Amino acid sequence: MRTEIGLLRTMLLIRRLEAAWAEAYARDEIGGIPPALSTGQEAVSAGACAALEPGDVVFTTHRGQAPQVARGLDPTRIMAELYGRRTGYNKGKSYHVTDVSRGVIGMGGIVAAQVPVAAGMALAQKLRGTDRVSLVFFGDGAANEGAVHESANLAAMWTLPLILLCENNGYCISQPVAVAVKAASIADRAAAYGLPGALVDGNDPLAVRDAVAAAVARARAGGGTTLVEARTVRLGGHLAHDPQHYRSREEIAAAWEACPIKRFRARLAAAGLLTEEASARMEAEIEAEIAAAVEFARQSPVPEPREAFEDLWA
Amino acid sequence: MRTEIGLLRTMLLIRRLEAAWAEAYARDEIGGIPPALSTGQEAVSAGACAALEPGDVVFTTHRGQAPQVARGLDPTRIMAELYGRRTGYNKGKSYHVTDVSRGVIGMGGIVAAQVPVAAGMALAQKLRGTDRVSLVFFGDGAANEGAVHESANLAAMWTLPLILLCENNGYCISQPVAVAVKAASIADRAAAYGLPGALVDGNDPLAVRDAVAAAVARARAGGGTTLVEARTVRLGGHLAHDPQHYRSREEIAAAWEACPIKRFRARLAAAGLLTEEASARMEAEIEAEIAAAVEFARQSPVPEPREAFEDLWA
Amino acid sequence: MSRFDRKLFRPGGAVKPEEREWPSIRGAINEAMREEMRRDPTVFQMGEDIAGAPPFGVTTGLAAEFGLERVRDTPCSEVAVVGAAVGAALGGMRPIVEFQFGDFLSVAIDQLTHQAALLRYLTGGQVRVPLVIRLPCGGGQGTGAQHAQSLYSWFAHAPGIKVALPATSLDAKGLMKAAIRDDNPVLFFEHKALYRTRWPVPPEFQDPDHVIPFGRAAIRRAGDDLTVVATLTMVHHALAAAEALAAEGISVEVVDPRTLVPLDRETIVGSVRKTGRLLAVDEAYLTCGIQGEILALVTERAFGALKAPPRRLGNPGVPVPFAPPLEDAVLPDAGRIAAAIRAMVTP
Amino acid sequence: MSRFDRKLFRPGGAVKPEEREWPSIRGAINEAMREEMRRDPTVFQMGEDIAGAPPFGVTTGLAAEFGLERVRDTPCSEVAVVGAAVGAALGGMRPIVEFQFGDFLSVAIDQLTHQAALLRYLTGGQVRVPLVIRLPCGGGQGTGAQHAQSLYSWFAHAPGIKVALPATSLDAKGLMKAAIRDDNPVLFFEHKALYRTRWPVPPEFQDPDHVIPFGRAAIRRAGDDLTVVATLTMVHHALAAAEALAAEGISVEVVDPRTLVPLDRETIVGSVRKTGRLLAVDEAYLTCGIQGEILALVTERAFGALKAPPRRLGNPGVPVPFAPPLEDAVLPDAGRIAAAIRAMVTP
Ligand SMILES: Cc1ncc(C[n+]2csc(CCOP(=O)(O)OP(=O)(O)O)c2C)c(N)n1
Ligand SMILES: Cc1ncc(C[n+]2csc(CCOP(=O)(O)OP(=O)(O)O)c2C)c(N)n1
Ligand SMILES: [Mg+2]
Ligand SMILES: [Mg+2]
Repeated sequence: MRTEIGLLRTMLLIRRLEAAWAEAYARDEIGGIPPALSTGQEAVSAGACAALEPGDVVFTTHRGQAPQVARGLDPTRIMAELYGRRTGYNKGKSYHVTDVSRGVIGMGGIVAAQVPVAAGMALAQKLRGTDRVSLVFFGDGAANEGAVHESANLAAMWTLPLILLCENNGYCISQPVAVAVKAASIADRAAAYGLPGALVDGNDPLAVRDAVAAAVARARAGGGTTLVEARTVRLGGHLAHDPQHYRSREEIAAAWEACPIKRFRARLAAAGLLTEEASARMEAEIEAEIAAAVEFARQSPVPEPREAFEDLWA
Repeated sequence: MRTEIGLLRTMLLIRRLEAAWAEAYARDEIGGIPPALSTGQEAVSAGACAALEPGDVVFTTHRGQAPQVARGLDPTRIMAELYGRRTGYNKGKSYHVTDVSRGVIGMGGIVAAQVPVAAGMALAQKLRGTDRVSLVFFGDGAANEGAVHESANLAAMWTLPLILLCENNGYCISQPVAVAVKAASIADRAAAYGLPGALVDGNDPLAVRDAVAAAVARARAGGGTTLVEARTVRLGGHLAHDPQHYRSREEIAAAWEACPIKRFRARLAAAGLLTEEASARMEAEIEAEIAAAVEFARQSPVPEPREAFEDLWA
Repeated sequence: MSRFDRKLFRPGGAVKPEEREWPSIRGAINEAMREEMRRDPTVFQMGEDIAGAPPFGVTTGLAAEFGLERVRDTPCSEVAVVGAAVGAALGGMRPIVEFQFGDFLSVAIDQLTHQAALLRYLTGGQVRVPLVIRLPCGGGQGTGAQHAQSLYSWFAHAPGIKVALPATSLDAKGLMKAAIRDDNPVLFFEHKALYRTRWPVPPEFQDPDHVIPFGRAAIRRAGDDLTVVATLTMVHHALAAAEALAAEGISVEVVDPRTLVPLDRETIVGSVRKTGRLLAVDEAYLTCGIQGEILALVTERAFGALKAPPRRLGNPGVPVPFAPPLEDAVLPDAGRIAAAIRAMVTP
Repeated sequence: MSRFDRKLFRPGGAVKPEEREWPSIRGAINEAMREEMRRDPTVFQMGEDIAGAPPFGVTTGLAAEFGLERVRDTPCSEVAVVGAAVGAALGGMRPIVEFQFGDFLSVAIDQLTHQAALLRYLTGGQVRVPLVIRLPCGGGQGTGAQHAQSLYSWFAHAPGIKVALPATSLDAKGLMKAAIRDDNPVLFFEHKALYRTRWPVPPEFQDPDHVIPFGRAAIRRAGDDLTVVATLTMVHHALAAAEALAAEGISVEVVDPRTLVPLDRETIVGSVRKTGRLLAVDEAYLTCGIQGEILALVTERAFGALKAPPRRLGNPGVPVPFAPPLEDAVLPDAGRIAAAIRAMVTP
């Protein structure tokens, strides 16, 4: 999915899969914590994952569906997991979807906890003599956790093949990033560890892809860790049920104007890379794919009670 | 102890008190973890505490005797605590000496744990409408703990009257700071939080005092937190029994050349502020004071077993 | 029990007519904090989104009344926040800290068990550390393994920390007031499934000085054949089981300790001396959990009174899984409690 | 017991002639790690000063043999280091992490209990997390409240973590080898007062494949009147007490579980079925501690065999204080064990 069209397709697939998830939650077909959607942030995952290769490993957050889709995971098994079915990737044990075979480790229960774990995976990649890299997503809120500080410093010391990808969507739940981060940028914090830092437009999938590709190339070449901050905008609430009383209507309306899908689609159309017809076909395909995923999930069996006692010990 | 002579006296008192402690440990009169001495680092505590006033609160580390002495705590009760006697400040419960009345909170069991606690004290000072400040010591090693990152960021957000005093003595036990910190300085990390940072010669008590005084003035005036890095040199081992196999003889010899007491005494003598005679008198007084402290500690009773069950609950 | 539906994040349905006058547990906690903040200017709050978007609504309205200095939204920096609470307490304030899910305390345990809990002791009694940490806990809502635990047994193990577990609205208010007025660190565990539940209260609920002292268990139902010791939702599951068993001629006493530290050993042991049988039930993991503690306590002190081996129910030692059938498989409920009791009283 | 003198940081005295051939516990752990690192290139180490200035000397010589890539000095960043171990384990390595004092795990609990321990389960069995965390523990050396605890009960409570507690040189080596070869997270608690102690070993000690499987208790001394269950130093205190009591005609069986997770319930319960009396002793804090767990386990399963109420000894719930008379007041020892046993067997 490295082509422009591929990037757009990925972004649309994320948007549609997540919308279907939110609808299923609204219909009470899915329980638990309301969906954490990446609406408006699709360009970050699409762009970042386009810079990776098989064998590279991605660590996700609580807002994890976007990188799962961008890494090519199967929407039917993602949806089945969100429905809590035994056909889901994690057999209904956790909605933080993991697919080891495609290099996606689903974390996200504890904010920032994935960051040191990703550093460890990068250490293993290095110790085992591979040229594979690890990429870890974390939010602007997570950036204020001690785990990020310690991991960035360790990664710098040990020249680990790691990309610290801060997906700055402007909010930590209800707290604006400007309240919680007094530095000019989170990317600037890289200097505190002697690391290179890059600030990139997270609503432009090509810019994200290129910035991450540069970091990946450095890491593969033994140059170590890069901190990339991708600035994007959370278009919806923190979770799907969040009424966002802390945000003005104007702010939300302005954010929708900058919707990365809208923008990228217009750009591709203007460049003559996407016809109306091709666009409609793509949407129809995605629609069908997601409908099938929802149907698969609905038809899948729920786990048996005894399965609760499986998979704890290796 | 704000005068030059006062600073020298404080530095000598620290050196001599700690030497007596180490001797007592070597004689097996004191047990537990071997002494963590501030030998070579006396100028940091002497200078920093000279910039403070009553009502300000200092939080110490595992290397805590220097600020205790510099804040004017009673050597007899410090020594009694180190001897594990019930006449010690903490009644023999912990050798991390606390004297609330003089604004010294002894922490140090857990590296960096005092930093968030100091931020909280600064918050209380602010919420209660005082113009008092908190100053927290932490080492270069501690600087890599997540607790420091989180606290610095919180202090910046809330404009807390806090001085983050990083006492960089070149080592975290056996690990040189250059291995563990890839940034040019720890003071540089202040920028990551939008805080002012200052780098100061930690072997010059006047330079430390002035840098801390500027930070204190800013904090009292409502200007918030400053990160001050004082560069000094640990002349001995991490703990008194450390053979320092990881350090060359040359390095240690060179460090002794820069001994802050030697340097400051020479400076005062050259400036005509200290005669041979006055110096000798000061040393003799200190000698007597410390001898009395050791004697007091030795004569003091050990705690009764039942005291182990007191002081847990308020 | 229909009371504990899986609707934590969904709009609440209409309140049943008979419950209209009853306060909810969430409301009771809110009320207690509001009254204490009015009463004592040193009480203040810190937590993620507690002013901007109150999680579970427990702090709703407090920022409006007391302002953002006393109801402080924090960044996602739990070590700094718990540490700041410790320091503020040393400095004469009475902080209340909210965690969105109690499980997240995992990242800041040191500040609690090694700093807040020990500083008074280590300084030979020179300081006090009055603080309250509010920890939403418990499973049954599909929130997943790191958002559904009941970890109080850990904090009963470590010295220097009081632990409260309110199961009714009256207790929620009275215990919270006691917690805020206490000069020691207190963990206040709030079961998420209880937040919206409503319970009848006596008139003293309105009294701003009605405090429920720590260390006094409540006998929720008197009985003769067996004592169930349970906390939080399990109190209500046990009561439902007791009701069902009464029809079968089995008389069950239900004891709710209300605080684990201090623990009202006398009431628990006294009850078992009377009934001769003990079942300890909790959502906590079983191994080294509060259930085993109660078994050990009773067998040490009332061995001679026991007519049957004591038993315990709890999470048998697996993470709390996401899918409802899996989650139900690892948590006790009224049915399992009733089954265990039947097996114990039937010779 | 003179064996456990307060000399942790002082040069060791001359080795007693009869002990010259016996390996120390410290040496046994070192040997196990060395052999496993030779055997398996994926085994590597991380910890503060483990290469540059090995704390307590347990890693001495390993950096020289295996180099600084496989014996990595870390910064003072425990969350990153434990997390890095989790990630490295996911990536096919077998990390061993040393804490200088096990208490410091307090700052990195989340990475252990919510990440290392849960990832396999939460991913539906897709990953393995083979890692060993070495935790020097225990009191009696005047090291102070945050350097002297025995917190394994916490980790027996939380799911997904194995827990080993070696009391002899043979066990230290064999259990460490089992820990390294295990595909799950293992906490390896090493009592500081045991490091320099030396214990006789059978010839299989030398066999690089002599592994002591987890979940098998050792009966350290056979007896008829009472079972003591004890770990680490308390095993030796219990043996000393048993020896003293033998002279008084009291026959004590001493059971050392060796691992708490998995726990050899059969051997413990079997022993009490035989003796009819149980005393559980440990340095752990009593409330919700491993001692109470053993009492609960035995009363549930062997109630009918009990001739007297079971008892437990441990830290009654205060921080471990600095001054020796205070520290001695809070920890069990041979004298207290003997006194408890006498009271239990004397009707
Ligand atoms: C340690 C911890 N603290 C708090 C939370 C609650 N929480 C879940 S998501 C979230 C927001 C994090 O913000 P950010 O990192 O910016 O990610 P975003 O939600 O914006 O994608 C928080 C605070 C948690 N899960 N873990
Ligand atoms: C959380 C934690 N990790 C590790 C230790 C062990 N430790 C005690 S002192 C020390 C060195 C800290 O170095 P630094 O902060 O530079 O202080 P210095 O000893 O140089 O004064 C370490 C690692 C500890 N006490 N707490
Ligand atoms: Mg965000
Ligand atoms: Mg240092």
